[in-house]
Amino acid sequence: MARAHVTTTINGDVVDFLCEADQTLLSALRDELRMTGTKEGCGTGDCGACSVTIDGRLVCSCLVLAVEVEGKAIDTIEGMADGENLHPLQKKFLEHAALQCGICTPGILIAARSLLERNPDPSETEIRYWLAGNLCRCTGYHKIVEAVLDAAREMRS
Amino acid sequence: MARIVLASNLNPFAGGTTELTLEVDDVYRLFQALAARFPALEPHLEHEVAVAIDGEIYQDVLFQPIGPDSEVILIQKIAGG
Amino acid sequence: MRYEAPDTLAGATAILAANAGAKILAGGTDLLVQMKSDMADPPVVVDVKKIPELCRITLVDGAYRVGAAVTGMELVEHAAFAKTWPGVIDGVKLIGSVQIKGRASMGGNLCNASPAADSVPALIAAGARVEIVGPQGKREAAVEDIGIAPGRTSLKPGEMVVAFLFPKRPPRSGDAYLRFTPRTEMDIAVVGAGISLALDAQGTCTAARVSLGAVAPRALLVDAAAKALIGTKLDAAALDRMAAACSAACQPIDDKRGTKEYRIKVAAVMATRAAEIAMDRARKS
Amino acid sequence: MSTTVKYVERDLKVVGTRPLRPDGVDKVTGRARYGADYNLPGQLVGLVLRSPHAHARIKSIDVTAAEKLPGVKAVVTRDDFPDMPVEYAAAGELTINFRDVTRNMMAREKVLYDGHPVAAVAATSESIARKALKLMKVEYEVLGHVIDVRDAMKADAPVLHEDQFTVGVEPKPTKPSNVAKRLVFGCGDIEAGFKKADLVIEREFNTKPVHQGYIEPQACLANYTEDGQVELWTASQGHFTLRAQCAKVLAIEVSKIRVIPTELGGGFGGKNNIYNEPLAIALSRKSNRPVKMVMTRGEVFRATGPTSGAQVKVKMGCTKDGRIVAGEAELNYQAGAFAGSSVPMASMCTFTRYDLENVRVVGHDITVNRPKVAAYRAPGAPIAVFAVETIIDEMAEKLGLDPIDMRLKNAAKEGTQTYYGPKLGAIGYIDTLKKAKEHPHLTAPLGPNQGRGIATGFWFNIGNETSTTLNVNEDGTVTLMIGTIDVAGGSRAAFAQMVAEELGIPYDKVRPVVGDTSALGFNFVTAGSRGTFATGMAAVICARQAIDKLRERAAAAWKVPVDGVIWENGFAKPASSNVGDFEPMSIAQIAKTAGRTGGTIAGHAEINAQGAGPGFGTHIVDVEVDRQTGAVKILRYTVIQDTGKAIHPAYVEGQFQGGAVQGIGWALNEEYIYNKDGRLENPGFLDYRVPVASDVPMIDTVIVEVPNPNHPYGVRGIGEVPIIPPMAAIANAIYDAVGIRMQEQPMSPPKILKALETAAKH
Repeated sequence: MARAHVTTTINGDVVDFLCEADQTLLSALRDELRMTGTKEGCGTGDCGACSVTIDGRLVCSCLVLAVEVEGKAIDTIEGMADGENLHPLQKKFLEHAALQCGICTPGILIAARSLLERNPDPSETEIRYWLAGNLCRCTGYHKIVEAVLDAAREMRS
Repeated sequence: MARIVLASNLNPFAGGTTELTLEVDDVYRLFQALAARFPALEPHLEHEVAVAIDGEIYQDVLFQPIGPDSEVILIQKIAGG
Repeated sequence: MRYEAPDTLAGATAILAANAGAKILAGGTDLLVQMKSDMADPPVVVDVKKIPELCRITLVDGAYRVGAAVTGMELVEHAAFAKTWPGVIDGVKLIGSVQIKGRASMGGNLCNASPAADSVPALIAAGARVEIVGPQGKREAAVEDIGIAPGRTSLKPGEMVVAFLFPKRPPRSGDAYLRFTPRTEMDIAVVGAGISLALDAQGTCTAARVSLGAVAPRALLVDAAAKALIGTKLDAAALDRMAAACSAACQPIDDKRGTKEYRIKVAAVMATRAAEIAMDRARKS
Repeated sequence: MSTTVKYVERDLKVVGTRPLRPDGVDKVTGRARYGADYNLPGQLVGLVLRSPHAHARIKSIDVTAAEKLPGVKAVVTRDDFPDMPVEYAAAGELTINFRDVTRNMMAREKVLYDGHPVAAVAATSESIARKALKLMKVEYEVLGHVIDVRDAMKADAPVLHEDQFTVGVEPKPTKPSNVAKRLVFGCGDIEAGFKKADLVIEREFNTKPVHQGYIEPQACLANYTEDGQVELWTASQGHFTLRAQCAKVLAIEVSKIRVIPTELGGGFGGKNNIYNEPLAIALSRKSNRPVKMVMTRGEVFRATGPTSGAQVKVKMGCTKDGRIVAGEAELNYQAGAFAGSSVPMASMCTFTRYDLENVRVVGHDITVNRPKVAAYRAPGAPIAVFAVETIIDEMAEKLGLDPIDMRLKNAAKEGTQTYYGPKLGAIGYIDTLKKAKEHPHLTAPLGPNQGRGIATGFWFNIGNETSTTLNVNEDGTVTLMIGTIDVAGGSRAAFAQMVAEELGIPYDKVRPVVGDTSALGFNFVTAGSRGTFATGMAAVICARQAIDKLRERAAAAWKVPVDGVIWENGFAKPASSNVGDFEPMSIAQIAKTAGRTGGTIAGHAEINAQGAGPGFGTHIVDVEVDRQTGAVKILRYTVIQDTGKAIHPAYVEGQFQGGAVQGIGWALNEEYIYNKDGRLENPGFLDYRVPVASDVPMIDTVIVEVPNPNHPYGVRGIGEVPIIPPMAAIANAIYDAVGIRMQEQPMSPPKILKALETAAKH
């Protein structure tokens, strides 16, 4: 079957790619565009490792068809740092040792940024509930929550 | 003569023997001597057995010296996740 | 599989009518999982998110009309709607993670026809109706009449849900939805209970609707539970009668998510707690 | 010979601080490449056909239609792999038997569990590969199956292996059995011990298997070239053991396989074994194309190792004053489809926190129609400890003793004779109990339906085979090539810290890199909490060798004896004024001319590290029980553990916190659910419920440091212990809250509610 042509904006750059009609956005990012920073942990929306934003809305890219993003703006982990300047969340994750194996980290950073855009001063509970869709098996979440709290503090000041 | 103690999980392979003395100066010779005396124990020695020589545990260390008065305890090898 | 994204209702219904087995794609959070696990293999997927009627939240004469494809997060972030129908928001908030709600819609939650869908008991309790278009034109139906069994709806071939129509909210009314899951989030309801009620100036309950999820092949509207509340001051005895009616209405199954026995007991607990929240909201409204 | 480098106390500049991890920036920017992130030109997609049956004889496999499908480039089945004799080798958890390994990666005579691989295909796209799987025809004769150990031990149970006779039973049995092995550990006289007891408690506990739940599914990419060389990229805990296993089952020489380790997206013991790797190599060999294979989450749950579920019976006796006089246990552990559960390890740490005269532990390793178990963090220990620590809590309560005091009264210490053989060396168990007593958590107020529990854990820890190379680069920076996978805990940071400390140079001048199998000699898997201990020791040896060479070069430059040169803070200096008045030479100065003064300055260690220090921990947890739904909420949690020395305290805390939360998941909601046909009902993260962020509180940590005398910095392994106490601690807290003793895991809401109702009736 003929592949669909999709033009979209990824991390501010206009990008086009070909995909099959039933291919997911996650697969298009990873397999067509070789943007492998977005991870697949489950493929069913249960772990959040594939989190990206589409037009500013946090989603699991494994549950989006690639053909749906025609004309939309996608943000992935690869666009989070500004040149060599890490985003405050990235810096705080490093400082707080908020990552271990790191496979969930891109998804958690994208989700955490999305939270802070809406709520610059979240409580511990708000952070925990917002990140409930992002499984982490290594850290027990403690240092992740601390890093988000600290990044929020820094971003407010 | 070193005192050799077989932990209870290994007794069945040595006809119930729990303790013996052997003239051996390292683990390699110890295993050889044990295999000769207890053929049923031999298959377990290579991959399932560690030794504690005078209280220190050694795994996969064939040439570890055994002193003339050492106490050597054969134990289950240890691993983890 | 073919992907279609019509931008009019007529366009969508034409594709649906012409392609047996076509599936509607709103949020896709159920459909894509089914496709991946070979539980669905549709020849055509019809993306309805380009149809304006399905994506709008409007207020007409004090009554909300919410497009069937409005995402959960859009609804949660709609402060005025959330203030009017906090119980519906309770339910929508529980549809998966923030990521899932970034895509999932109430229309999909209803039409996927899972008896455990979190928004459905809340919508039933709220007395919401749905606007449907199909080959025979438009019609309306009560939310409780859509899902009929796991994975099956009463929609006829070619029909689709366009919007949810909420009644006008009377004064001193409140609603709530609570579910039980072993985890705090990211779980499927073992039992869900949605309650909407209205009080008179003296605090007597004048109207109530009680709905249960995950305790039968479809979400239930439990009239007996509502009757136990109406005319009372929502005292402990009334709540106990309501809870007993809820347990009596359950026809659950044993499955990996819970046992029959457990569901019957916890239905009463969830309904009681939801009623207390709804009461509190009604008194404060 | 073995290698041990003794501990020497000294002032530290880098060890014990919290620098950023070397792999950190790559991991926060999405640059870090994991198993599924590697691609080669022309690669094919490999998929596996799996058994839908729990137990069936394979009558025939017909793949001709699949092979004819355009885009299909290779299909492999059992016929593509040589059969293996019984031959044992060490993997992560105890030993593996190659006869079983080859049958687990691809079924031969029978399928033994839902998800057992039957065939594999490589095609030009995933959709073609999926179609090919549907075209394969496998004829099965379905056999009776057995899922639970209690059923598997019955005389008339369906037997998985007709050639399996229980080992460890005299006389040798004549009838095949699902009990692969019977082990007995013990000391003293158990009957005499119980006679001395004033209080005897006997209980039975049952647990379900739980999965390691790493977020990265198994993924690999194999490239078999026309000259018989293999490149394999894979995410594992040990690329050398993986190479050995692949070489064996494919009958390829070890030197022809080069395994390049990728970043590992979590393992916890579950990534010590081969699954898709040999299939990918075989498909690549057959298709002459690179083949990439990535498991789905469903495949991970159905076909990779969970830990054992078990039936555990424990009987303990103590005197009125709380002295435990006898401990007896029967541990019946699921091995999965092939023999080899964690029951030997579990048997050895059931009672090892205590100094007991009379112990008897009988372990049974039992095959059932489930995936072959794999190691999971302190393999087997949490289950046995759940039983023992719960009974101790009950004893303390019945005797009116404080549960920590009761443990202190019986606690193991240096010199304690274990019931499995050796005496314990310097350990910090008592220290963790004392810290628990002092901790403010222990006296914080509790509300209604809230309760507090404590429990403790022990793990042996290991050292083993390790190779490491250190090169001083021409600018004086240092590259450290290590062969143990950084399984997540930040071990690369710890190695760089130890090397920087030794050399007296800044942390960021040391770059640790995990080398592939061609870069170093053999390294055992990163398991058993050995990484920081063993590779840390090897790295220190490398650094000390390099220092000797740096001193030699300075001595030659100054024309003084080597003994006259000392190494201090990154500089060669005269040992005293008697040696002469020389300007100290920095590592950079010496390195700059190294090529012309004798060649690169390097250090090597190819060692078998011994002397791993056992680890002990004490956990305190507060819970609240919802009496109407049975839900348990974790309110507060504290982990106290002896680390020997925390090289990088932040990542030590991370291990404590992560292990505790895995233990919380195990205790409350994680379980494998099989239906009556023996099919797994919850092979996904939706219904296999690992804790999410909102399920748990902050996890307080207290690091205790009792140095391990057999490591230059006193390091003990730390990764295993934190998962051991949570189940028991939570059970004890539930009792404290609502008065019910839970003996079933998971302690999920329906079970708690039922227990509450049963208690109310009595």
